Amino acid sequence: MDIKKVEAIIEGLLFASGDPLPLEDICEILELDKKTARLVMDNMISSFKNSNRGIMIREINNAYQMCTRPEHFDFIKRLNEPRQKQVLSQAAFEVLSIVAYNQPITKAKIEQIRGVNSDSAISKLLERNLIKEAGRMDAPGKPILYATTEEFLRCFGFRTIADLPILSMNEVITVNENQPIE
Amino acid sequence: MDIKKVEAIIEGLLFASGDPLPLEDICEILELDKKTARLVMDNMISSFKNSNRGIMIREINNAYQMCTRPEHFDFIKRLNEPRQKQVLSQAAFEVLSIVAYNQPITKAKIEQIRGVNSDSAISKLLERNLIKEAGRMDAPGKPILYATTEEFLRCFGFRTIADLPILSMNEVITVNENQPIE
Amino acid sequence: MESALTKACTIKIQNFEGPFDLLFHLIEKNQLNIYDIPINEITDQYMDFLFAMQQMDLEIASEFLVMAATLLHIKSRMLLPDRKEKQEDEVDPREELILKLVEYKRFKEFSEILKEREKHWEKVVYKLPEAIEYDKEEVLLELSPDELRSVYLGILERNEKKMNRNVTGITQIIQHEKVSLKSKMREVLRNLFNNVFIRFSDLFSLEKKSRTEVVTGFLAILELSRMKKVILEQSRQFSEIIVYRNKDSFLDFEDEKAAETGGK
Repeated sequence: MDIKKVEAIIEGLLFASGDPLPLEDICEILELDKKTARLVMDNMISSFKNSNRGIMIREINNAYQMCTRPEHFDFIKRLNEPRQKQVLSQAAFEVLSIVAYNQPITKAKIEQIRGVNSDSAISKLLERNLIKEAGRMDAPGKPILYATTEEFLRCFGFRTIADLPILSMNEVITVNENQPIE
Repeated sequence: MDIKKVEAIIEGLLFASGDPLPLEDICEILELDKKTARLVMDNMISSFKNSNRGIMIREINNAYQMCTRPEHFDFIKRLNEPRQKQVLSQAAFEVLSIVAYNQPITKAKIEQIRGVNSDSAISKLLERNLIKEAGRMDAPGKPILYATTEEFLRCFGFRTIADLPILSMNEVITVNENQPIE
Repeated sequence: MESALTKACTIKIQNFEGPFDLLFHLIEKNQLNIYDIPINEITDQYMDFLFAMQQMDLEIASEFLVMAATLLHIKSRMLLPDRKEKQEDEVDPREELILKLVEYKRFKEFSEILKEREKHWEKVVYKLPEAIEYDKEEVLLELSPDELRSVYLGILERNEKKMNRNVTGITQIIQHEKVSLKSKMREVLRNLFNNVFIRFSDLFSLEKKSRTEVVTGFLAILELSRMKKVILEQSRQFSEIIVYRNKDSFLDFEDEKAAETGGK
């Protein structure tokens, strides 16, 4: 088998494999010795690179994988770009701020502060992993407590919860669990 | 952007997409007009073919998809688990042929042409996504109409339905849906 | 009854897709011209086949029996003695059957083409789409920590205002507010008369107005925008809504308004 054909078959193998393909597998499928296979692979890697193609071959731990070129990522990422930008609703954002400053907090308390039912906002935030369940409160009905997640910290660029902007003292209104719900 | 770069980006796009990538998407991502994009694609298809590479580009219904070359299948299939091949029955092939040339078509009409009940063949084809329901006929009982799918084009290597071989003229009989069903 | 044909066919008996398939097989086997089928011969062979099936205790599908009846019917019509006296343009009794057979043949042949094509194309392998991760958070990141703070303070302020009102004036259980869309539209326009643009929160915010008024105010700017009296702009989520007056049609409304108030 001439080298051109070997290269073509390897190209097909890497494409079909998707995952990194170990050198041993290439040797076995094409009945090549390791040394030859490695030479062929080195040659393919550089010829893919030099011909400025849209696909490149990378070696990872004695295995080979095809991938797109990093410099084309701005185009590639537009492939299945979500058309609808996912944004937080005003309600979700409000709930998030309440949880952030009062964690851990129950749903009843959140709703008391906002004055409206907040089921869907809470489930949206849970779904987006911005808040999480953080145990239960030792009170009748054992209500679930919510707290912010690491994802929350990451999204807002906080290192810890202590990084939350401080509310000036006269703005702090103590939230009281026993206050009647309007 | 020069043509080399456009081709490289398209190569990356097709690789990352996996599924057939519509011409419109290529136009949008690369800001090309349709005519230019089609020229580029035609050129890429033939240059992939001529350079005896291990990957080829297929056109299916105005979309483009990368795949391995059929002649390398003996090597490719050694990669992983053999694909379970679901063999189509003779009946299914006959129904498929009839649907291909007469779409959209009702079950009654298919059975009239074949002379036998075709329930199981039709449901097999639906299951394999080779035919699909394509609305209902404006006739008593509103019978379901069937048409072929993109999967059909893909499995049998047609670019569009217009690629179906023309049947010799003296044998062509117009199928008339309004003709009484025996 | 046992003929050579019967013997030959019994082996394949179950392979026929239907009566057309069987007839087609007989035509090919005997190398007959499909457009001029010797109906006697073909009917006999067809019947032989059915008898053979019967002898083997195979269930004969009703479609095969219907075809048998059709063949026998055609055969009898072909045998009618007065046939020659009929006009030339009389339809050949075989015609309908032949047309159907030809049509069936066409698709049967195409089936073979499909089989060949499938054999070729099932040898290509595709690749799964790349899972490209998009940071949905990218959008979120635009919301700065300060916004988190201001949203929270907004809620607290709102609550404080409500609480104060509740404490000082529990004179009625439900306060029915009369807020008309028209009056809010006028309020917006009145303010735009002296300013090129206004901020929505300058006119309507929960700190200054009731919830009903804010909602109605919002509806008012939407309505004015629809009427092309104003142009709305909001740079991103939760940010200030800027209301510009639309130079081209702004004054018309004043005319309308004048006419309207004049009429009252």
